Amino acid sequence: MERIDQVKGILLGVLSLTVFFFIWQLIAWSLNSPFLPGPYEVLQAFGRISTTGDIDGYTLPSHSLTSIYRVALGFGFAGLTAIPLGVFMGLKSSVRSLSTPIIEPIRFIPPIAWIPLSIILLSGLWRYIFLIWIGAFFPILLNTIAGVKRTSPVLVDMAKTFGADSSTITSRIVFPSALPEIMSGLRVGLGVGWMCIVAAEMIGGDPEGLGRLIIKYANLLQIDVVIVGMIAIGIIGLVLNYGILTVEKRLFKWRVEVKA
Amino acid sequence: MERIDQVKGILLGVLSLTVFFFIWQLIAWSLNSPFLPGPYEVLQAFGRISTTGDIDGYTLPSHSLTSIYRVALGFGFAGLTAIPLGVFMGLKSSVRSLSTPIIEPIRFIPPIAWIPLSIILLSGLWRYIFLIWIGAFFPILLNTIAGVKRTSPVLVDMAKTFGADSSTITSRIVFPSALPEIMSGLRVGLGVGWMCIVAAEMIGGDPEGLGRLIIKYANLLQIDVVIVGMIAIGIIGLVLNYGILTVEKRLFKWRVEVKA
Amino acid sequence: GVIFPREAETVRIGHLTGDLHHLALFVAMNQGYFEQYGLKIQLKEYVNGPTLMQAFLSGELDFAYVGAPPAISARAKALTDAKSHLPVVIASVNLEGSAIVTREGIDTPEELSGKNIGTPGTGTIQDIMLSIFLRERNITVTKSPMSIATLPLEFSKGTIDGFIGWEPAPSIATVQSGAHVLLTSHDLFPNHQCCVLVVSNKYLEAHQDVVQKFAQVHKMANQYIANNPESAKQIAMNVTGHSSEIITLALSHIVYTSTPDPESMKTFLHSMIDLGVVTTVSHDQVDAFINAFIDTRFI
Amino acid sequence: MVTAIELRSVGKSFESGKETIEVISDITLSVDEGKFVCVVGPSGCGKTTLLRMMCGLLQPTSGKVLVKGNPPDPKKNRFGVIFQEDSLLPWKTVLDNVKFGLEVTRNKGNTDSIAREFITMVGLRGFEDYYPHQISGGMKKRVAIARAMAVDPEIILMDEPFADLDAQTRQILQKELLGVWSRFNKTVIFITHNVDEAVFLGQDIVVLTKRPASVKATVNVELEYPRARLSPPFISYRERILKYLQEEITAL
Amino acid sequence: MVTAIELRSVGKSFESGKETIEVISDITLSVDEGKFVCVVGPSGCGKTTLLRMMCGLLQPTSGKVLVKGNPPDPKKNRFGVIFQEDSLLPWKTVLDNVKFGLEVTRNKGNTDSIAREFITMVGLRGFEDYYPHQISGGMKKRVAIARAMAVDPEIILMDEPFADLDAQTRQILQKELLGVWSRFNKTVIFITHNVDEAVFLGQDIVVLTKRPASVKATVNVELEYPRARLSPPFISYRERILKYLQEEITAL
Ligand SMILES: Nc1ncnc2c1ncn2[C@@H]1O[C@H](COP(=O)(O)OP(=O)(O)OP(=O)(O)O)[C@@H](O)[C@H]1O
Ligand SMILES: Nc1ncnc2c1ncn2[C@@H]1O[C@H](COP(=O)(O)OP(=O)(O)OP(=O)(O)O)[C@@H](O)[C@H]1O
Ligand SMILES: [Mg+2]
Ligand SMILES: [Mg+2]
Repeated sequence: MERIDQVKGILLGVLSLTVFFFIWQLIAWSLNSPFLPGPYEVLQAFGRISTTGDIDGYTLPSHSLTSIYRVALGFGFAGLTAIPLGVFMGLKSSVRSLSTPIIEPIRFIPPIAWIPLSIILLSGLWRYIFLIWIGAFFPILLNTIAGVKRTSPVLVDMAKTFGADSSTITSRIVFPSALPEIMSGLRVGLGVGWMCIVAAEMIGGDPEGLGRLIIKYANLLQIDVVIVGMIAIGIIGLVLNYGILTVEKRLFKWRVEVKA
Repeated sequence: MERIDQVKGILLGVLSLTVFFFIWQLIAWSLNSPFLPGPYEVLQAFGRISTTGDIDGYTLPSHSLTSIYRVALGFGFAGLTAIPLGVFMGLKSSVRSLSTPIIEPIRFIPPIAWIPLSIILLSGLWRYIFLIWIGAFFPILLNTIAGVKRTSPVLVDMAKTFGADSSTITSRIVFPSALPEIMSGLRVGLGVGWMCIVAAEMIGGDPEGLGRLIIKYANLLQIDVVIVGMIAIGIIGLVLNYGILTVEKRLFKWRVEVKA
Repeated sequence: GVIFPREAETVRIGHLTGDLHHLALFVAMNQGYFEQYGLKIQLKEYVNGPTLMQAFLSGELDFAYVGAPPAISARAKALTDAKSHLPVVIASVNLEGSAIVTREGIDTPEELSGKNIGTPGTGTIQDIMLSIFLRERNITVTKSPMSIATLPLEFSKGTIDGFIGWEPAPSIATVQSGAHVLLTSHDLFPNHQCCVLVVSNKYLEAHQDVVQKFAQVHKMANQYIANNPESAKQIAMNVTGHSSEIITLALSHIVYTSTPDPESMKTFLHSMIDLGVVTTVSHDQVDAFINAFIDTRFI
Repeated sequence: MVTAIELRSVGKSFESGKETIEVISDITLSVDEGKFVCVVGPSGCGKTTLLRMMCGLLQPTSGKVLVKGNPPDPKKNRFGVIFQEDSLLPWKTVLDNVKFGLEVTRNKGNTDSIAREFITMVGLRGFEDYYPHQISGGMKKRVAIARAMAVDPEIILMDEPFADLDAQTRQILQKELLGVWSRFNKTVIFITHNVDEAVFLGQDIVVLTKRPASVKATVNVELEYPRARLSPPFISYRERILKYLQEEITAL
Repeated sequence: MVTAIELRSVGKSFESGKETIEVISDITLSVDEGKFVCVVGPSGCGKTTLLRMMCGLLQPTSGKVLVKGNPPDPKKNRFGVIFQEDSLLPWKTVLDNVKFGLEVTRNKGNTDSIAREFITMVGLRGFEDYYPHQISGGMKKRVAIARAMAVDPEIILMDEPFADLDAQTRQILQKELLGVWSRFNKTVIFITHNVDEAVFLGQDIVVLTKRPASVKATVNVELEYPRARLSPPFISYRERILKYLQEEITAL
């Protein structure tokens, strides 16, 4: 039964994608603009870039891996900084009220707006890491704080009556209890961080990376390759998101909500 | 009592901002780099840009208003398209399964990645609208769908037994019941849309807008003004967010959750 | 005004960020030539030539000061598209005016091999000239495309070993960060056409009179630069905010002239076809293409 | 007497995936106008399904459901349905909730004063401007009843309306319901789990078998209203119906 | 006899904003080792506050709380506290929940086998690998009891542990608790709302006044275990305590 639904879902998906590509092709034909390639041209460009590479010789897989590597580093740093800070801020309301006036305006500054500062203060890989970090940091931080604040005080009291010290309470009660929120913060943060890759790579510096690929071919006015890059970014983002979702479902079997 | 807490909160906020600016000033002094202005220089730049304007003569308020106007239009379009589509998709599961394979990869394509296509296919105000629209659209859409799906079937059946037709049910049951989710989608969407303003304005063209201000002065390597622009974006984003939050709280007095 | 309502007589002019090649534009504004001819102008600034040309094609600009190669590749790409605004060259802006600067230890072109060299973006005239040069010498480098303002900065931080860029970027690096000029664009390609003044073909059809006036303004401005080097230099310093030392050095690399040079544009186009940057024009179409591209009636 | 609701060998099954669940096997039943009929049956036997077919929310798989001779259609018939679940609109006040039914049925009269009248009738005067989350479960049920009654329904269908309430509130509402019914003389179908409630309220009591439901028995309760719960005939009716039900439950 | 817990004119008040709420006015009390003491009092009088002071979660505002002669300190004394609320870690299985207390108290023995022993003792053998959301409320309480007992506590403090449970489960757990207590002979402080429960369980029953709490009376229940709930002396103890409470509640 579930099987049938799955197959049906896949068939429907294929059908709608087919229709989508068909309409796109029709529009491309009717406009006949050199700047709006149809799906067939994009497919050709995809094949070309995947195998023989771009104008500098880098292939699509190598662009993708480069971007994934950068995002992984920036995201890793975001996790390593935001989770401990979030736990700390969640535990101490005084730290929270002290840092809110600083953090709140900063979190509404888009990552791209940090580009000029990052160009001046950082270079090389660190700049990518910084720009992705700044995108991923706040979702993780805010979710961690929320998760920590939602820790049931009874559980903390329970541990205290067994003589647990505060580091035990943090690691064995507060952290596991906040973990579902932290994970969903990580998921959102990874999504945002991934979306910062184009911003991070548009500054330039290196010829590799999906964002760079897009900008390179936008400058060459070869929109088919630009679309290849966009689709690659969209699909990788999707896959990363579902990856974490799957981990969440595995990890939090004990949560009734996740099961439902 | 609440008064005292408020005053205390404000004092703490002022204190922490003071410490923050003080540390920043210390770092700026010790590094003594022409590219890392201290808060005092930024304040001076703020005064200069606010009153006499930038190199092209546009003042900070006029930059801000221009950006707000563009975001308002893009955000307005996002609301006008995403809410009806979201209600429709929320009501029809077949539409949902047909459109998911198209929408899911697209929503992970960052707004900046649309810049090349938007430059070629659109111009002037429409390009700003499009880039902000694409940022704000998905949060509104996904929240609207979630809200509609969460409509209690009993309420729908109740309306049906009074002979309500489907348009009445949509407008009088489904829509109001999904409104809290729609509003929070609007809030998130406005935040994202606002954060797209730098991306939208970085292409260049018009000399006005906060994003343009940042990029203009980044090219001139005058980082003090860049920071003025960043702070303006951060604070306006914050204010917009709290504005919608306040509206939400007013509107949804009937929701016990919002009150708590 | 918030949305920039477009009045009929206002001409929209695109130019590049901090580009001294466009000194004629700043001189014309400074000297009030546009007002003199009854032209109201609106300036629009872009990070590099390709980006400017994308906006140009979509009809966002009437005139533009831009490098010849981006204009050529945009025209080549959009030639078959009736809706696009095709660029037509009505005057030259300058010849030469770019340079490769490098750090100590890179003193011959051969020593570029394997180094990290910045460019102001894929498809810019500098990028293309560098590619041509490297191909001829059979040298490979890692190209680092970035915005023009970033090039001297990254050089000073040591992220790149050198770069090619339009003036005053090479002179900034020379004066501020101890770079030295490895090759000027004169060495790469003597007397090559650099920036051109283009007008949209649609605009040209509708407003020949305005185009005529604009060309006149442009010619006057270039003459002014030739006749008053000191005050032109002052204008350049005011516009860019750079020191006299940088500007003097930069201006010494630029040749301001209003007469376009079709031959060097043909050479560019041949090379761009070879590089794969232009895919819609073949070698035997180059002459016809460039002849249609240039309209010398107004100069 | 005129027949208000007629079920002619009605059957209903649901498809869920590959499986087909037969919920109602074959029910034939006719309810005269003005009658108060209670329906009891084991949990999950199909009572709610039956009620949903009576007001046109579900279509029978076989057989016919007729309301005044035609298939039920809420756009033509006027139903007053009280669901077991909370069916108040949480974003509307008590007054606006009661007005909702009136507005939807395109009642052109003064909806405001009609609504207020029925709010008074269910004893909620003074609570007009409260939101549902500010009133108790028993008060919510009263609002639902006021909303259903306000549209002047031909038929009132109630699905275990008092199941969630405590015993005291429950008995008060039962009495009030009988009062309203005797005053307006509507046809009432009242579904319940609770045998005591059924005997206290119903003129006829339809006992359903376990799923797939059919009619196990129809009991005519010949007692005057108001009925005394501790009187011997009341208890004997109760025992009789409980016995029918017990047979069904042990047969599960 | 050794005194396990001693309260010397203990007072406690809370600051909330500008206001100061006095919750406990003056309580002097001493509990001998091995005793089963029940504490009853009107709702909100400060029973939980009292218990939290006994295990060191709260400090008294005035007076002294002493456990074996020293201020209570969970790092030195071993407490077994059973909270009214569900205090199981939802991300741990039953076994790991029971092991939690052992691990925290740095019990170096074989925590696994000790935990399994106590799980068996509370009748949950076979449920070791279940998560809290998969078991019923009564089973959760048993797990909490097993966890508290497993650390071999000197003092067991229970805060209305059976309040949420249905009557039947409640009575079973009461009997089991008495069994455990008589076997291990621990000191137990048992807080409850329920007078029946207090008389069934306690050797001494401390009745508190309404807030701010002080000791209204201490009743020594001289009945053998197991006590019969319907026996006349049981009922008379109940009535007596109920009377004390009634006085406090009407005085509210
Ligand atoms: N839409 C549906 N799809 C599939 N099965 C359904 C559907 N609606 C009801 N059922 C099944 O039909 C059976 C009867 O449901 P119904 O709600 O009518 O019972 P009920 O007698 O009202 O039960 P209760 O006393 O619990 O209210 C149940 O087993 C239920 O699972
Ligand atoms: N941390 C606190 N801050 C302020 N007031 C408190 C605090 N803890 C408890 N109180 C107040 O102290 C009073 C007694 O609370 P406590 O929980 O001890 O009562 P209780 O007797 O356990 O009540 P119940 O029978 O409902 O469990 C209550 O009125 C409560 O509002
Ligand atoms: Mg039912
Ligand atoms: Mg308590």
